[in-house]
Amino acid sequence: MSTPIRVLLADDQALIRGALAALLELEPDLQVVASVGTGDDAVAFAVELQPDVALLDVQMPGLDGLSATAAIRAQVPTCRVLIVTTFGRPGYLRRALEAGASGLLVKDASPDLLADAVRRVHSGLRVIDPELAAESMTVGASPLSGR
Amino acid sequence: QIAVTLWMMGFAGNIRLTRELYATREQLARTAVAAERERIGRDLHDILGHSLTAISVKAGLARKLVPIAPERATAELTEIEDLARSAIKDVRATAQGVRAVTLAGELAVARAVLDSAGVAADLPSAVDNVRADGRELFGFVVREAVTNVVRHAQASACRIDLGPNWVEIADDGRGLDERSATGSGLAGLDGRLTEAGGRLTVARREPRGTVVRAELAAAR
Amino acid sequence: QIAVTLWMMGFAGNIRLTRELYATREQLARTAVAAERERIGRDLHDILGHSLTAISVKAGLARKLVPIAPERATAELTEIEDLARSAIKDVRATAQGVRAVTLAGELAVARAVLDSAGVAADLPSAVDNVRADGRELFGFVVREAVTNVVRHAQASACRIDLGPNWVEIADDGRGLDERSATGSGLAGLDGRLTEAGGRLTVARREPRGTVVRAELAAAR
Ligand SMILES: Nc1ncnc2c1ncn2[C@@H]1O[C@H](COP(=O)(O)OP(=O)(O)OP(=O)(O)O)[C@@H](O)[C@H]1O
Ligand SMILES: Nc1ncnc2c1ncn2[C@@H]1O[C@H](COP(=O)(O)OP(=O)(O)OP(=O)(O)O)[C@@H](O)[C@H]1O
Ligand SMILES: [Mg+2]
Ligand SMILES: [Mg+2]
Ligand SMILES: [Mg+2]
Repeated sequence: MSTPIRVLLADDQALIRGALAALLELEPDLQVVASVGTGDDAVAFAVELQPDVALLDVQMPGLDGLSATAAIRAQVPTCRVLIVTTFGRPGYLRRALEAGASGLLVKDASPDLLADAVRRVHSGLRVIDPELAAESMTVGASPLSGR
Repeated sequence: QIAVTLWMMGFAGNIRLTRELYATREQLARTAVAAERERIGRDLHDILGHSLTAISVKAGLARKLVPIAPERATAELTEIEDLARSAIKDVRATAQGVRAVTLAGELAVARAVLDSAGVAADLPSAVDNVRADGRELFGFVVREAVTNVVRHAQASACRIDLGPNWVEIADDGRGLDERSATGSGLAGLDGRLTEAGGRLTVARREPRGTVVRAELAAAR
Repeated sequence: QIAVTLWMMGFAGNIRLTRELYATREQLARTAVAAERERIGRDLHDILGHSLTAISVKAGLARKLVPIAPERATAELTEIEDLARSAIKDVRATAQGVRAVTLAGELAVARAVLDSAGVAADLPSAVDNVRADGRELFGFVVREAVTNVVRHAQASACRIDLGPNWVEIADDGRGLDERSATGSGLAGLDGRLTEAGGRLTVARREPRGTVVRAELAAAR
């Protein structure tokens, strides 16, 4: 087998971060090179370790996942970014793509789907969870903007 | 002729207002409901999103571990049970009266909480200088920051200051350090502030202690 | 002169309506919000309380199965993942005001939950005899009552019966007693039933156990 895909993982919720890291580590072709709890650390470690894929949570203290995406894409252009979140909030999809992310996925995606998403993003494909996309486009429509 | 015109204007005004009254009934009910739903949705996300996501990821992990590392699978399962049980408690709390949060109410509670924790409290007595649309949000900030002071700071004094667009909670305790846990309290506040177009800063304070500041962009 | 009087009436009418408009604004916003809170709180409780209970029961079961029947543990874990995922969807949907509860769906889930809790289930296989406009409501009743059986009853069997206007869930467990906590589950159901013009009765059952019955007035 060729060299594994090197993954950087950022999520502020330690329980989820730990479980995601363990899950990805179970895949023979994936290697978690860093697992951090803030957006700022994600950027710093990405610059230092030059991972192939960064898996970023959106809501984190300090720099959030969307801002971290832009910073990583600017400083480590070879690193592709997959954003994971629990809920689609208004504008997430647009902002994720504008920031240079290759994908947006729910955090509770099944383990196989998640691992596969990492592989697809790494190979230059785009992965967008359709439900999340719909949510992030409709949920926030202002109740005041008359229908 | 003039009188008649004025009368007609009055009458037309009535019709307009009547129509507006009905429209308002509809629209405000809808707006208020939408706002409330959004707020509860966010509370929910804070409270339950974490637990349920953690459960689903851990269940996926445990499933993969059963054949290759059964004792690790068992450990994950124990954590899943704990997560589910404590989430049940949260749901019950949410269902029994979604609490209304007001800045004034939170300041009152803060005083009582700090008093009983033996922390000298220096709190503003009025909130009128704070913009109305920031009061609930600042209420949440006060609630979480004061809870943190009581739980983590080992402080002897806590001071809260308010401005039209900001609130600041300062203590003289041991201060944050690199090893501080990343809880969901401050992260949740940060999310709320960001969504409202503002920001949260948490910093060490000289010579000692912590200061939490929430700031909204100047009102348009 | 007449025209002027009419004009003044028109004007006075304006003032009254304007005042009413403001009062309405306040009042309706408040009423709608209160109603919505109650509804969301109830939905939340019913939807998540159930899934989370099922998750904790199944996690306990899976933990026991890991060393003795790993493939069954894996199957339970798959179900836990599904439950957690659909609960996350429910949280999203509740926040958006959408919910889909069906009696048939709830009966299916009830069977799975009772099975994994080791309670023998005797359930109807069809729901067509139940009036269509009662099915969602009865779905909620089944959900809460079965959750209670699993959590509180220590029962060995549970039986559900259906009629056009009613549903009944009976268990052979330890039964309610004076010291039973007042949770929000049964109170919430009672609220739903009353709103729909029906009623909920919860009673001890001879020789042992509990029976929950929800009944709607005969369809008009
Ligand atoms: N006023 C303070 N003084 C000292 N340390 C603090 C203070 N506020 C927060 N911390 C540190 O920062 C950490 C993160 O705070 P945060 O509120 O986000 O989480 P938490 O309080 O631990 O958990 P949660 O808020 O979820 O109940 C705390 O665990 C604590 O170590
Ligand atoms: N089938 C049952 N067998 C024995 N006791 C029951 C049964 N159903 C309910 N109870 C008792 O009645 C109480 C009230 O039930 P209820 O559903 O209202 O609340 P809960 O289940 O305790 O909490 P919640 O539903 O709010 O999560 C329970 O706490 C329990 O003591
Ligand atoms: Mg997060
Ligand atoms: Mg805290
Ligand atoms: Mg109950």
